[in-house]
Amino acid sequence: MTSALLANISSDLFFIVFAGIACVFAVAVLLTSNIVRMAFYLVISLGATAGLFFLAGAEFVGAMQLMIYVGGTLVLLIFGVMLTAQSRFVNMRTHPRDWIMAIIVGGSLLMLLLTAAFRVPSWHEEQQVIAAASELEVADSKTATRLGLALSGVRVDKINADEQLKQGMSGYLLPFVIVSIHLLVVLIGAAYMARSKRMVRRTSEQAEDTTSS
Amino acid sequence: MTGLIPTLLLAAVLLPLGSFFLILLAGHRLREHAAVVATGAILIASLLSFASFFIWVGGHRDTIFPDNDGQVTVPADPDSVASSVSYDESTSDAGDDHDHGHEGSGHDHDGDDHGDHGSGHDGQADTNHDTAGHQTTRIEAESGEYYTLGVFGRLQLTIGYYIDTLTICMFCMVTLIATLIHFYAQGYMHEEEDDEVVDHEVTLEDGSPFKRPGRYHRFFQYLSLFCFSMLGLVLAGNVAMVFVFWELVGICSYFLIGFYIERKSASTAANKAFIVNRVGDFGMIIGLMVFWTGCGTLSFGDYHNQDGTTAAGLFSQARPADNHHQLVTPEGLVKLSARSEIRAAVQQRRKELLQVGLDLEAPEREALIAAKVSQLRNDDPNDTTRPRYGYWLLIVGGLGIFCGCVGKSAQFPLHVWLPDAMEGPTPVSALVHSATMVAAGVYLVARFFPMFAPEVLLVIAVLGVITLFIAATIAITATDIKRVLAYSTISQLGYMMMALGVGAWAAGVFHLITHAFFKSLLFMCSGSVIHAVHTNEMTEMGGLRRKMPFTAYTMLIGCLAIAGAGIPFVIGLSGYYSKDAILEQAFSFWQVNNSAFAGLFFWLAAGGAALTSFYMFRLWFMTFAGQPRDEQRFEHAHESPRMMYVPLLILAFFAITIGWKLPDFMATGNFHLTGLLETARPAGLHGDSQGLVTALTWPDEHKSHAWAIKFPVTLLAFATAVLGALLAGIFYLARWLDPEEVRESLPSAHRFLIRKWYFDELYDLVFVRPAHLIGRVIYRIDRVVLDTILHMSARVTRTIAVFWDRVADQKVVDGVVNWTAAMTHRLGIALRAVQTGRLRQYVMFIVVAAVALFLVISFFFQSPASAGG
Amino acid sequence: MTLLATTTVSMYLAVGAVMFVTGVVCMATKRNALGILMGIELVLNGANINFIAFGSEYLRPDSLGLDGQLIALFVIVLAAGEAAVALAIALNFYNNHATVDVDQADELKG
Amino acid sequence: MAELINIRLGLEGSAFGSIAAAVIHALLLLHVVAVGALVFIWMERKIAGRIQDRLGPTRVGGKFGWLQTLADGLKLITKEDITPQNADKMLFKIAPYVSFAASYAAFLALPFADGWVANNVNSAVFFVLAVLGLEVFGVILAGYSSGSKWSLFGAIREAAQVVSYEVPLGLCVVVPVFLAGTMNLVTIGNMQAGYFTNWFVFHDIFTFGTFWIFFTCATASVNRAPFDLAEAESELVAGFHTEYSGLRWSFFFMAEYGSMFLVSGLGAILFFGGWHGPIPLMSILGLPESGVLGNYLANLAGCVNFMLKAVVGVTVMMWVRWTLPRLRIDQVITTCLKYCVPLASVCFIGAVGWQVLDLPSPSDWHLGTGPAYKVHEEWATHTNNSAASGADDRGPETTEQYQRESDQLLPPEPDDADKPLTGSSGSPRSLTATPLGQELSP
Repeated sequence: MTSALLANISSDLFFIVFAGIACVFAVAVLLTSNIVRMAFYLVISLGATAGLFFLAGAEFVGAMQLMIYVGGTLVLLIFGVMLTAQSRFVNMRTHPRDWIMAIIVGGSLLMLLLTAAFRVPSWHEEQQVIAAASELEVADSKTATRLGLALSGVRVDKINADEQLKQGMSGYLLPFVIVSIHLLVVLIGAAYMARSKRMVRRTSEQAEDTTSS
Repeated sequence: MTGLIPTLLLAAVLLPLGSFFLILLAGHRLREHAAVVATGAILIASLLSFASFFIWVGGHRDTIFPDNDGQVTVPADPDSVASSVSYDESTSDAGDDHDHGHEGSGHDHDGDDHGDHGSGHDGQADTNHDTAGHQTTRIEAESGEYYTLGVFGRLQLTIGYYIDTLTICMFCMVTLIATLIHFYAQGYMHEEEDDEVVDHEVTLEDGSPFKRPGRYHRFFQYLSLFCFSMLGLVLAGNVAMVFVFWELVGICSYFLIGFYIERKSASTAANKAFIVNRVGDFGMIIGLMVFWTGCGTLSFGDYHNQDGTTAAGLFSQARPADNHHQLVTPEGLVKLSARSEIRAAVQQRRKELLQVGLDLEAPEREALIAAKVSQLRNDDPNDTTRPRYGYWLLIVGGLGIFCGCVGKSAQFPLHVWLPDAMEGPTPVSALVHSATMVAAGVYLVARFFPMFAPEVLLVIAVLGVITLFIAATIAITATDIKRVLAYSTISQLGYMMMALGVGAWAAGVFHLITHAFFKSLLFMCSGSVIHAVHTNEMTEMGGLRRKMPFTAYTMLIGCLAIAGAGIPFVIGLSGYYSKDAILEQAFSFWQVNNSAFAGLFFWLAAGGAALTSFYMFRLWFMTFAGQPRDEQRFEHAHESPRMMYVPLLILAFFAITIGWKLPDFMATGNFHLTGLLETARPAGLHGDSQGLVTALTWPDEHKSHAWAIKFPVTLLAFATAVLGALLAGIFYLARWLDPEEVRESLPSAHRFLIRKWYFDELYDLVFVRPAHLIGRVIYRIDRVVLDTILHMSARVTRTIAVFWDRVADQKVVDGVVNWTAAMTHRLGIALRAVQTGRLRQYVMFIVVAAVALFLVISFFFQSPASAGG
Repeated sequence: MTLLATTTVSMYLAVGAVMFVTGVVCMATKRNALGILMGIELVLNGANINFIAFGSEYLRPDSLGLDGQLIALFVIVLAAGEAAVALAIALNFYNNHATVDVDQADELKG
Repeated sequence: MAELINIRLGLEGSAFGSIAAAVIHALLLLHVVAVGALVFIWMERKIAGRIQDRLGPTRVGGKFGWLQTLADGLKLITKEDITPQNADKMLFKIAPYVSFAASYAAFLALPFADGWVANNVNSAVFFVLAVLGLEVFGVILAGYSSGSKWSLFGAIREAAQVVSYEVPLGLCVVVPVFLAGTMNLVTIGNMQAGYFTNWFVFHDIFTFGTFWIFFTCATASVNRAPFDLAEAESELVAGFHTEYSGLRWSFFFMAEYGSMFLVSGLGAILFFGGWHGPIPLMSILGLPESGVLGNYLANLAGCVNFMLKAVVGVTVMMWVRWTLPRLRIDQVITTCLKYCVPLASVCFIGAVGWQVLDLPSPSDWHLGTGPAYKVHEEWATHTNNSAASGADDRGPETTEQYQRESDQLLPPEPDDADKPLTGSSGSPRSLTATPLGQELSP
């Protein structure tokens, strides 16, 4: 019990820190107009999100978040550098009207979401949290194997729950496979899209060069 | 081993079909190779047929060779023993030298058959003796289904087979002759191979002969199709299948007769053949209906239902085994004709039960009906008091089926199409119109024999005898070589029909086969003659034997065979045996019920025999003997290529030997065609049979082999043949009498015969003209009455339509449609503004929409969350 | 003695909401295609935070269990794919227009 | 550790303990990185010298010039911190810290001995790789923000290289993870306890191959020669850190050496049994079972053992750097995509097949103590209670073990038996689900 509390309390501080970083840098992404800085802030914000994931006990997802998003943003960054290379600090000014509109709408949306978030009492009652944490077994709370098993249909967290997995059902295995294939297709398609035209153009340029020279 | 036969025969049937489709699809590419394809197909088919023949014989050798003195027939009857002994004598010295040629394989087969059969021979002999009488000589037919097309209520449409010795023999005969004719046709039709064929018989407006591309491959394509149909017809296991293939052979003969479609005569002849056959087939359809409605099946033998139970086929319904296979009215027919009585009985019983408060259960009901049927049935010839329920239906059905046969094998009322069918190429005449298709009618009668009531048999006999006599008389005066043969074909078919009619089942079928051989031989010879001299008119021929010896002498053999020449009681050509057998039965028919009417059959048949030999020899003398009548045709004449005369030789060989008894090598017992066919005789055809309505008796065929009958008949037949031949010699060889003078002396008779008994004119008067008249009248009515009404209504409709078009369509409907279109367009224009193509605006839209949705939902619906809060 | 209030699901949701809205506004205001892409990433993360929060046993006894994490995984993976395609599109766009300003991409406007 | 502090200081339930623990761990790791960098730079100089038939530093600090690096450090600190004119100032300043922080944070999950780990992350392998990937980020930022084309080129190269090399690296790492059945580095290390026959590198032929691919890719991903395209002094003046000077520059190097040590250590744990020596001296002496102190000593020895292995790895990297010429960028990418990825895949499949077909491998001899962790996840079965309890005896090191201990101290919950996760029910699934704490609770 106490230990659970302890784990909790010590995690609160980090929660504040990570949440703060995440939000602040997200806003920073919004505010800066330099694409590279945007990417940088984004990475920090996402890293902080990963931290939040860790705190929430989803270590694997957190690590995955780091790996994929950092990789992805890295590429994003490169592209930003390459595509906006014509003037180094590209800034495409947005018309103030758009800003105002966006702020208004976004603000309303934010209001909406926040009210929704704090509307349900069972979502922000500390007893709940403490109860949860006290029931919690640290050793089995954070591990990737449970995810792996769940992917293959063995639900550790619902051992003798009512929604026991029925015979023949494969949990998330099928979606997982589908997603992986989808990903492969997407990557191939992306590579094709990204390559072909440039190749053509380049060859034509070369042709021009050869003819001119 | 015999289980293999259906498969073999099916393959034999399907091969020609395959070649047909091959040629049909790739004919133009195959060109002259089409002949190779078709010939190969039929050749393999014939090999398969002979294979199955030997398998069959081997499988049933115990029955086919009862014991070594070859009593195929009833041992009970001494005369028949004597007769068969006499057969032995007659063939004991025969054909050692002839027979090696073709029967060799047969010998081997029989040999080893006998080898492995020798051990069990005695026991077999005992059983043969103590088992009563005829049954030993019968081989049960194998019937079954290849494939079930569908089940419609009681009727089960299947692709079935009904295989007995008759089937097998027909297969061998058809495929053998077809093969030979395929080879022959390759020689005969060779000019069709050219890209441009000049048809001298068709002249265009400018008088120039008609030119067309060759139709070599098409000819063989038709031949293949015909072979397929014919074999299928023989193999067919139910009447429906028979009917289908029946029509198929009909259409093939239509194609082949009309092969030279440009010739008016050919096309009209094709149409004539087709239409006349339709008349017969109409009757056949009626027969089918009767048997379907009454017996609930069309299958010959017992057939297997879907649920595995075996149901009684037509034959076992008409001749149930528990009645010693004697003819009874099928229960179904009785039910059909006595349904009112039966219904009444059932109703009454029902009433009785209902009074007791019960209901009539199904089983009791069935039992009641069965009892009623057996009570109502009356198959006793002597009991004339009670009505014969269903018997008339049996007669009608039989007559219907026979109608089809009349049409197909050109019997008396419908014989007119066959002579015109000679417009087709000669190989066609040889195959279709002499050997196979026209024999199909006879085959069907033989196949359907168990279902025929004695009255039907009487009709068959009468029509047969009329046909044979008329045709023979006409043949005397015909000068077209092929027409002579055509008429002789008709008269021979008449012989077969009469034979079957007077109860000579085996003899009829036997004659069918022998006739197939020598008639196709004769046709092919005539074909080779025509090929040589390019005319059909015998008046322009003569002396050709010097030019074309092979043709001449093979044709002579043919003539001898058809005339039934032979040394009495010793040996003869095939025709000798078959025709004598028929005459014997006719004679014994006359003996049994001696009345002038019954005698008519015998005497007309005998006279027909005399006429046959007369006109055949007349034909031969006019064609080959004497001096050439037309010099330049004679000069032009030449012997046909080997491709054509080798088949003639083979056929001649068969025409001589087919009737012979296989000499008793290696003690296989006696083996001859009649004996073989005896094993196919339908069950229950032994012993005399009595007509229920007519007072005639049909004597058992075996009695006709009695010496007392055999002796006079054989002599008489020989005498007729010789007489005919002599007359022909007197007229056309020695010219002691000039046919011209005879013609002058009795012109009316001559005109009567030349005009073919005025049949065409008669039909023209009775059917064609009235038909035209009616047609014209109806045409008038159509033009005057109907058309005016139609035009009126059309005009009215049109005016109304115009009116509606103005009012409703253009105003209302179009208005609505156009308005909708305009609205849509305007809306589109209005919405264009929103479609700014600016990504960020779209995002805004999405967000706004989402917020709005949230608000609306939370405003209208009380969410559980808020409820909890 | 506790220094701070205990973390609750709602707090996570709040963070998620902020990131989400930020992403949306980012998408709505940035004219740079890559900026919009980053906005999308932010939005997806906001959503992911919610999933994780609801799935975390730390925060609620009756949590989604592993479903939350699993769905978050799928979201991440698909986001990667989406990023790849979007980048390819941006690249083509750049090849055709020599810019990544999405306001230039309105040939299809009505 | 937080609880240790709290319990010792009597401040139960306060966040102080955890913060203090965090600080302590941080300091320890900082020393590992910084001092490690010092040592490695000196080592590299000496090794380079030897390989080039020179002496290398000799003077500073008397023998072997072992203080040479310190002198360099002083020099670097005193240098002026220049920022180029047209640099993106903020990013330029931040970049070195980013990349240093990355490699530093990766140590968070790297165990030095059984349980000697700052935070016993359960998916540690994954975590380490992920954070290591972050290091590149700093490099790229640096390259971009210093506003010089050399740096930019370097950065772009670096990006291409690292992004593509993460694929085979991941594939290789999956092999030991698969063999161990967990991503927890402590568990993985302990599963190779006993003689060297239990090391995964000797498990079968494929793992042996996997290790070499792993080492190659690791070298590339920390962009050491021959893959140091980012700083190709012969082509781009100094690559991404052309514009840097002074302390910021040195941060890059600390990061580089830190990550070198990191990947070598990772390789040591994944393939070479981590802190379990070729010969299990300590367990032969029976130290681990002999109370807290003995256990501590055993762990200390294991820690030294692990360090040695890692250093050997680093040394090999240096050796390679001074031996092989630098590759062209296209050659680098070719090496990755055309050779490493397929080979790694083959090895992965082969290893899986080996395991599934249960083909013979040296670890079946169970030499020494035999594989301590034959079974995979801690919560999965009872069999590793011995190890777990052993861990408890060995003295509290990780919050996790403290978790268990404190659970013991507490009175067991009344509804202990009918908790959803107890192993009481016989069904295998619930068995696998039995948590460790339940087993330990009396």
